Amino acid sequence: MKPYALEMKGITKEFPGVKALDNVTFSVRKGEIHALCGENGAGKSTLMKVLSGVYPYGTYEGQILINGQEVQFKSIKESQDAGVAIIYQELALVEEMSVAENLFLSHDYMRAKIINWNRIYSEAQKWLDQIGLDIDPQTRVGDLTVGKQQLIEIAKALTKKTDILILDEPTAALTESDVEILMKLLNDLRAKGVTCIYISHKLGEVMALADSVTILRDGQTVSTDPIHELSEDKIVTKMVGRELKELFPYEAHPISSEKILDVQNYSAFDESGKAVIDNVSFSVKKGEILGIAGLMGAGRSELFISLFGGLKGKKQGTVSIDNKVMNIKKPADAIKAGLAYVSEDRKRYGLVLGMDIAKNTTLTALNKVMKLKVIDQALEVKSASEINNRMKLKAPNLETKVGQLSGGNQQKVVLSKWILNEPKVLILDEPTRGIDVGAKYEIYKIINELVQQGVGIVMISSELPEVLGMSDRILVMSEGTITGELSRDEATQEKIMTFATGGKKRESIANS
Amino acid sequence: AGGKVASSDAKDEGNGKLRIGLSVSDLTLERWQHDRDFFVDKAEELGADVLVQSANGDEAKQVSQIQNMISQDIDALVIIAINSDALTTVVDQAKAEGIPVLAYDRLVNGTDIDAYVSFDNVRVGEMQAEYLVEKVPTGKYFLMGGSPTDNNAKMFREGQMNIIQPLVDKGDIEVVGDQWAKGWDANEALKIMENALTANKNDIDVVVASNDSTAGGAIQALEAQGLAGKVAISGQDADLAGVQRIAEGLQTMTVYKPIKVIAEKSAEVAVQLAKGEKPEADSTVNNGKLDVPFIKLDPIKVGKENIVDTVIKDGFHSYDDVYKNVPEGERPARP
Amino acid sequence: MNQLQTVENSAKVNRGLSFKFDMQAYTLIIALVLIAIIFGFFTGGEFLSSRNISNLFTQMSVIAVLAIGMTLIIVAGHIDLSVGSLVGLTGGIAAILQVWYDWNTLMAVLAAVVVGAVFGLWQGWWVAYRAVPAFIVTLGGMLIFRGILIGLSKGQTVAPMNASFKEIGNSYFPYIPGYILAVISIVLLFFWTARNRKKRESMGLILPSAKLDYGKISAYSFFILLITYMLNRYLGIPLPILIVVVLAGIFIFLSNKTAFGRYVYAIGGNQEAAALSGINIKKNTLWVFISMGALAGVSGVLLTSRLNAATVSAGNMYELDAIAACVIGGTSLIGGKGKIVGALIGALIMASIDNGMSMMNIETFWQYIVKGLILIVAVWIDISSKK
Amino acid sequence: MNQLQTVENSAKVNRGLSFKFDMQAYTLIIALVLIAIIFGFFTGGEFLSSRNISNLFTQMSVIAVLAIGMTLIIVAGHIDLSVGSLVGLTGGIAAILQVWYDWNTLMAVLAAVVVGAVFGLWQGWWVAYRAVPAFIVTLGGMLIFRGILIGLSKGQTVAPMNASFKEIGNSYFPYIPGYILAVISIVLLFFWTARNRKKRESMGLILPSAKLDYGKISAYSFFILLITYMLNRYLGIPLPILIVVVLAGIFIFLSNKTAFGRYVYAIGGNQEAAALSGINIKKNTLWVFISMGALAGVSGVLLTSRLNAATVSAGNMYELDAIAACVIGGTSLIGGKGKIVGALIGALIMASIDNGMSMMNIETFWQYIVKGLILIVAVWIDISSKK
Ligand SMILES: Nc1ncnc2c1ncn2[C@@H]1O[C@H](COP(=O)(O)OP(=O)(O)OP(=O)(O)O)[C@@H](O)[C@H]1O
Ligand SMILES: Nc1ncnc2c1ncn2[C@@H]1O[C@H](COP(=O)(O)OP(=O)(O)OP(=O)(O)O)[C@@H](O)[C@H]1O
Ligand SMILES: O[C@@H]1[C@@H](O)[C@H](O)OC[C@H]1O
Ligand SMILES: [Mg+2]
Ligand SMILES: [Mg+2]
Repeated sequence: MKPYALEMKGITKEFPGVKALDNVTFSVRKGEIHALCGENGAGKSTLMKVLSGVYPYGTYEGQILINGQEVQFKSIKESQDAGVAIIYQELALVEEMSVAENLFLSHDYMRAKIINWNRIYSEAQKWLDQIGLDIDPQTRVGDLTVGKQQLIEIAKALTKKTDILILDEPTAALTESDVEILMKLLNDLRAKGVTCIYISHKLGEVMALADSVTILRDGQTVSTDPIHELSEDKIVTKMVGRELKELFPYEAHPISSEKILDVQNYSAFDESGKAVIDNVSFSVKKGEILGIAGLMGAGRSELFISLFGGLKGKKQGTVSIDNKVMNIKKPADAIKAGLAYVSEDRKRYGLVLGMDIAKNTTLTALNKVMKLKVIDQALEVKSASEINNRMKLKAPNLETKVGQLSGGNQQKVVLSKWILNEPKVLILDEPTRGIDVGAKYEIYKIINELVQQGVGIVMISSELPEVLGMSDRILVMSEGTITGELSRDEATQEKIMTFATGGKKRESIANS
Repeated sequence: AGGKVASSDAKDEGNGKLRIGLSVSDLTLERWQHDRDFFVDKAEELGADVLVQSANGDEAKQVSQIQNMISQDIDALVIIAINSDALTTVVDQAKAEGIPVLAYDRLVNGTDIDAYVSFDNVRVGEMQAEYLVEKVPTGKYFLMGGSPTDNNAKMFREGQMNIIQPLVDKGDIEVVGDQWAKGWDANEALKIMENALTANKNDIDVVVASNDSTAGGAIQALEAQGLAGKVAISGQDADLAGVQRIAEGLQTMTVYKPIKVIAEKSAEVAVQLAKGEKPEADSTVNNGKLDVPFIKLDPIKVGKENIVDTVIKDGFHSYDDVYKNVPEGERPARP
Repeated sequence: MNQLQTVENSAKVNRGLSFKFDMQAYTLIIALVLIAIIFGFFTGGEFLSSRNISNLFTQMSVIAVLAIGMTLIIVAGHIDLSVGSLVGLTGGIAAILQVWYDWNTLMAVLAAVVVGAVFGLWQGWWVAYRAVPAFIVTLGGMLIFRGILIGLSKGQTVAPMNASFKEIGNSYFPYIPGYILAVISIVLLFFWTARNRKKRESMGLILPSAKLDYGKISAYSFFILLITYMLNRYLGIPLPILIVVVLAGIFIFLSNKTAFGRYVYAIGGNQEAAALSGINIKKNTLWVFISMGALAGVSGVLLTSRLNAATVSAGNMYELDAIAACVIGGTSLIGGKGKIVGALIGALIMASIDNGMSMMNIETFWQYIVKGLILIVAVWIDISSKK
Repeated sequence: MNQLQTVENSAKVNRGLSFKFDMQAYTLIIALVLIAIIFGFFTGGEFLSSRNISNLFTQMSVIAVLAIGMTLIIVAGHIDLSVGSLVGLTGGIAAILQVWYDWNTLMAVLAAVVVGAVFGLWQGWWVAYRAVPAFIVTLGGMLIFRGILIGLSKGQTVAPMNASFKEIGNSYFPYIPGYILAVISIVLLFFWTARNRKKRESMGLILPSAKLDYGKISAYSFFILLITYMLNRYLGIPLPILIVVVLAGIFIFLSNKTAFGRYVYAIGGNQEAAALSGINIKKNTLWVFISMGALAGVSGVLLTSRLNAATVSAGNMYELDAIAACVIGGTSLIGGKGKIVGALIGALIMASIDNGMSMMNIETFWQYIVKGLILIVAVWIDISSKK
C-alpha cells in the first residue's frame, strides 16, 4: 500500500446554526483517485474548502497532514504553493476576462514581473487542445456556455504543478464525450503519480474512475472502501442511509393524444441575423415526458429559451398551446400561456440568491398569494411551505436565503417556484444537474406526479441514462435543428449519439 | 503664434465692433445676474459686443473660460474673480496678447491689471457691523459666516470684526457662536440658526449674517421662535427677498452695492480700455504687483428708513415688488 | 429526514434568525444612542431637549423623504445623482407658480410633485428603455435640472410663500391630536400583531414566542409615547416628520406587500433571473424612478416651505446625503438589499451629527473632519457587528 | 475536430473580436469627432484652431489624471468620491509648503504626491481591511480632506507659487523636441509591432493580417504627427498633456502587463473567483487606492500650478467629472470592465463640451442643460452601437 498523501483528522467545521463537518476523518493515498460521495449538503465541498485554505487555519478544528507533515493553511495561496489545486463546484471564473487569462489567473505566468502574453496565449492554446476545446484563448469566458466554462475550470487546475488535485463535481455540466476526455486526462495524471480527489453525484463515473471511495453523511464520515468492494447500489445505500431500489422510477402513464404544445417550422435568429435554431417542428402531448438529447451547444437550451421569450433576436414559425396560436414575445407572455422554464443555470437564471426561499418560490406566482393586490404573507408562507414540503426541501426554514442552500436544495426551490405556477408545459433544462441520487429520485417522482396531472414535460438533459430512463419519447438535436426522434422503446445510447453527432437526419419521425 | 494670427483675421472683419469678454464667477447668487444684465446693456449701448461666461464657482473652470475668450480675440477682458489670487496665469496670458484687463468687484492679485472697479469687501463687513452695533450696542451676538470656501466670506468677517472686536474686548458684546454656512446656502443657515437658538435658549440679540441668502435662512429660524424683527440681523446684496424683509421689519439691514453703478461704470471703463484709452481713477490699490487704478464705489447701508431713496430710486427693484407684502397703509410714500 | 424534523429544525433556526435580524437594527440604534449621549454630554443636555429633538426631526425631513425613494432606486440596482437638483427645481417651480403666478398652495404643491414625477419618468425612460447607466442619466439630470432652475428663476430668490405654504414645513400637530394619533398607532400595532399571530397559527406556521412578540411591540409603543411626549413638551409633532412617517409607511407597504416592491428587490438581486421569471424589468424600473421624482417633489416643497423661499442653489449635493443615509441604513449599493426604515435611521444619524456639532459650536473645519470620521466609523461598527 | 480546422476557426473569431473591439473604440471617437464638427461649425472653425486644441488638452489634464486612477478604482469594483477634495488638499499642501515654508518645487511636488498616496492608503485600508463600502469611506474622505484643507490654509488662498512650480501646468514642450518625441514614439510603435508579430509567429499564434496591423499603426502615427503639428503651430505640446500621456502609459502598462493590473480586473470581475484563485484581494485593493491617492496628488499639483494658487474650494466636484469620464469611456460601474484609454477619451469629450459651449458663449443655464443632454446621448450612442 502506498503511503498517505493526505490525512484529515477530526475535522469539525461549524457555520452559524449548522455543523457542516462533525469530526470527519479522510485519508487519501498517494497517486490514487479517491472519490468523495454524499448527498447534497453532506459536507463534501466544505471539507475540500477546509483543505484548500478557503476556510483558513483556526476557523475549523482538527488536523491536516500532507505527506505526513502537518500543514496549517492560512490562505488559499499557501495551499496552492503546497501543491493543492482545486476546481470548485461554483465556477471560479472571471467572465469579463479571456479564457487564457482565466487559465493562468493564479499561475506563475501571471505573477511574472512583466506578463508575457504571447507565451500565455500559446500555452493556453495547448491546454485547450488537450481538453478538446475548440475556442480561441482570447474569447471572453462570459461568452461560453456553462459546459465549456467547466472545461476551462478543469484546465485551469491542470495548468498548475499539483500534487493533490481536487475536483468538486467537475462533470455536472459536461456531456458524455467531454466526460470521456476528462477521464482520460485523470487517468494520465494518475499514471504520473498525481493524487486526485473526485467529488461527483454521477456514480457511474465514480465506479469507472476511482480507486477508493469515502462517503460522507450529515457531516460525518460513513466509510472509506476500495472500489472493488463497492457497487453503485452499495454507495447509494451508504449515502442515503437506506436502500434505493431503482434509479429511474419511470411509471407507465396514460398519454393523451392532445398536443399541449405544438411548434411548427420554428426558427430563431441571433442579433446578427444568423439562424441559431433552424426550422424546428415538434409537439408535446398532455401527460407526456419528452426528452431532449444532444451534445453541448446543440442548441437545446437556446430553442426552449427562445420559445419561452427569453432571447432577443427575430423568430419565425408558429407556436400553439392547447391548439391556440400564441405570440410569445417575453417570458411574461410565456408564463401566461402556461409555460414554465427551469433553467440549466439556476444561480444565474433561476434564483435571486439574496432572497429567502419563500419569496423566491412565489416570485412567478405572486398573484396566487395576493388578496386585493396586496401580498398576504401568511398565504405566501403557506403556499411556499406546501410546495417545498412536497419537494422534500431541506432547509432551516423558509426565511433562509437561497444562496445558503446546497445545490440540490436550490434546484428544488427552482422547481417549486415553477410548479407553484401550475404550468401546462414544464420545460426542465438539466433538471438534476449537480444534485444527489436521493434528490434526483425525488425529482423524478415529482415529474411522474406532474404527468399524472396532465402536465406536458420537456426534459433537456445531457445525462443519457436519465433521458433514456425517464422519457416517453426522445428528440435529438444537433447544430440548432432536430436530427432524430426516438420512442422510449427504440431508444438506446448509441442511436442517440448517432443523431447527436449529426450522423443521420430525422428519420423515425413518422412513427410517433 | 500661428493660431492667433489666423483666427484674428477670420473674426474681426465684417463688423469693426469691439469685443469685450466678461467672465462671471457664478450665477447661483441673485446679484450676478443683475451685474451681467446691466453690464451687457451698457456695453452694447456703447457699441461693443459682450461675450459672457459663468464658471459656476470653479476656479479652474474660470481659467479655462478666460482662455477660451482670449482665443476669440476679445479687445478687453472683464473678470469677476471667483478667487482674487487664482487668476495670475491666465491674466498674464491675456496681457501677453495685449488684451487690457479690468477687475470687477473683486481684485485680481499678483499680476498686471489695468483697472479695478469695486466696492470694498472689508468695508462691506464693517458697514454691516456698524449698523448693528448702532442699533444694539450691547448684547449677545451670533456670527453667521458665509461659505467656508469663499475668500470674500473671510473678508466680510474681517470687516465685521474690525468693528465688533473692540466692543468684545470692552465687554459690551458677547459673541455666543460663530458658524459658517456651506455654499452660502439658506437651508444651512436655517439649520445653524435653529441650533444656535436652541443652544442659547433663544438668548441672542443680534445675528451678523454676511449676505441676504443666509440672512433669509436665519430669519426663518427666528420667525419660528417669534423672534423675527426682534433680533437684529444684517445682510448684503439687496436681494429682492432681502429688501422685502427689511420693508416688513424682519431683517434689519442689507448692504446695497449699487450694482447698476458698478456694472455701468465697468462697462464704460472696459470700452475705454478696449479702445486703448486710459480710464480715470481717483485712487489706486496695490495688488501685490503694482498699484492698480481703483475706481472705488461706495456700498450703501440700507435699512427700513432709506429703501425708497436707494434701491428703489436706482431702479434696482420696483416699489411694488418691494412693498408687495406690506399693507398699503404702512407703506412709505411712492417716489 | 422526515417532515416533522424539518419543521422542528425550522423553529430553532427561526429564533436564531429573528434574533440576528434584530441585532442588525439594534447596532444602528445603538450607534444613534451613542451619538445622542455624546452630544448630550457635550451640550449640557441641550441636545436631548424637547426643542432640539423637534428641530432634529424637522431638519432631517427633507433628506429623509429623499432617502425613502433612494432606497428603492438603490435596491433596484441603480443610483440617482439628480435628486438634489430636482429638489431645487421642483421647489423652485412651486415658488414661482405661487409667488409670480399666484397659484394656491395645493395646486403649487401638486405641480411640484407632478413635475418631479415627470422628470423621474424622463430619467427612468433612459435607464429602463434605453439602457443608459443610471449614473450617467442622473448626472446629466443633475446638470439639466439645475440649468432649468437657473433659467426659470433667472437666478433670483423667489419669496415669500403664502402662509399656508409656509405651514407645511413649519407647523406642528398639536398636543391632543398628537396623543390621539400615538394611541391609535399603538392600538393598531397590537391589533395587527394579534391578528397576524392568529393567522399564522391557523396556517400551522411557526410562531415567535408571545413574550417576544408582545415585548417587542410594547417597546415600540413605549418609544412612540416617549417621542410624542417629548415633542408635545415643545410645540407638538412637527408636520414635516409626520409627512415623512406617512410617506415611509406608504413605501414600506409598497415594498413589502405589493408585487411592485417584490419585483424591485428581485430585479436588483438578479436581473436575469427576474427577467426569466416574467417580471417586466423596464416597467418596474420606470416606476421606481417616477416614485423617486415625485418624492423629490415633496422634498422640494418641504424645503421651499421651510425656507419660505426658493433659491437657485437649493438642494445642492443632497443626493450624497440621501445616498449616505441609505448606505448607513444597510442598503447595499450592489442592489437587491435594503430597508426603508434603515435609511430613515441613517438620515437621523446624519442629521444628528450636523445638529450636534453646530450646537457645540465647533469650528467649521473640525465639523467637516468629525462628520467624515463618524460616517466611516458608524458604518464600520454596523458592518462588523453583522459578521 | 482536427488541428487545422481549429486554427482556422480561431482565426475567424480573433478577427471578429478585434474588429468588434475597434468598433467600440470607434463609436467613442466618432462621438468625439461629431462633437468637434458641431462645435467647429458653430464657432466658425475657432474650436478647431491650433490654439484652442492646445487649450483643450491643457483644460482636460487635471480630470484626465484623475480618470486614470478612477478607472482602476471602478474596475476593482469601488468608487472614489474623495478625489476632488484630495486634489484640493494635496494642491493646498504643496502651495503652503512652498509659499509659507519656502520648500523648493521638487520637494513640494513630492510632498503633494506622498500625502495623496498616504490618504489613499488610509482610505484603502478602510475599504480593503475593514470592509467599509468605498462609497462611505470616500464620502467621509471628501469631508475630511476638505476640512483639513480649510483648517491648514485657515480658509485663505495661498499664492503665488515659484516660477518653476508655475511652469508645470503652464509651459510647453517646444517645437523641435516635440517633433523628435513624436518621431520616437512612432518608431517605437513600429518596432514593437514588428517584434510582437515575429514572436507570435515563432510561437505559432494566430497573426492578424500584416495589412491590418500596420495599417492601424500607420493611422496612429498619422494622428500623432497631426496633433504634434497642430500643437506646434501654437506654442508646442502643453506640458500637462505630456504628463497625462506619460502617466497613462505607466498605468496602461501596469494594468495590462503586470499581475497587479490583471488582479484588479479579476477582483472587480468576480471577487469570489479571484479569492478562490488565491489572489490577495486586500493588498491589491489597497494598492489601487494608494495609486488613486498619488494621482490625486499629481492632479492637485497641476491644478495649483495652473491657478498659480491654492484655494479652499479647489477640486470641488471633480470626482463626478472623473467618474463620468470613465463611464463615458466604457468603464462599467459594476466593476471588472474598463479601459484607461477610454477614460481619457471620456475626459476629452467632457472637456470639449465645456470648451465648445463656452466658446459659443451660450448662456449658463443652457450650458448646464446641453451638457447634461450630451452626456446622456453620448453614452447612449456608445451603448446602442455595442449591441
Ligand atoms: N458559507 C456557509 N454558510 C452557512 N452554511 C453553509 C455554508 N457553506 C455550506 N453551508 C452548509 O454546510 C453544509 C454542507 O455544505 P456543502 O456545500 O459542503 O455540501 P456538499 O456535500 O458539497 O453538497 P452538494 O453535493 O450539494 O455540493 C450544508 O448544510 C450547507 O448548507
Ligand atoms: N461550435 C460552437 N462554438 C461556439 N459556440 C457555440 C457552438 N455551438 C453552439 N454554440 C453556442 O453555444 C451556446 C449553446 O447553445 P445551448 O445552450 O442551446 O446548447 P445546449 O444544447 O443546451 O448545450 P449545453 O446547455 O449543454 O451547453 C449557444 O449560445 C450557441 O450559439
Ligand atoms: O455679494 C457677495 C459676494 O461678494 C460674495 O463673494 O458672495 C456672496 C455674495 O453675497
Ligand atoms: Mg458541494
Ligand atoms: Mg443547455
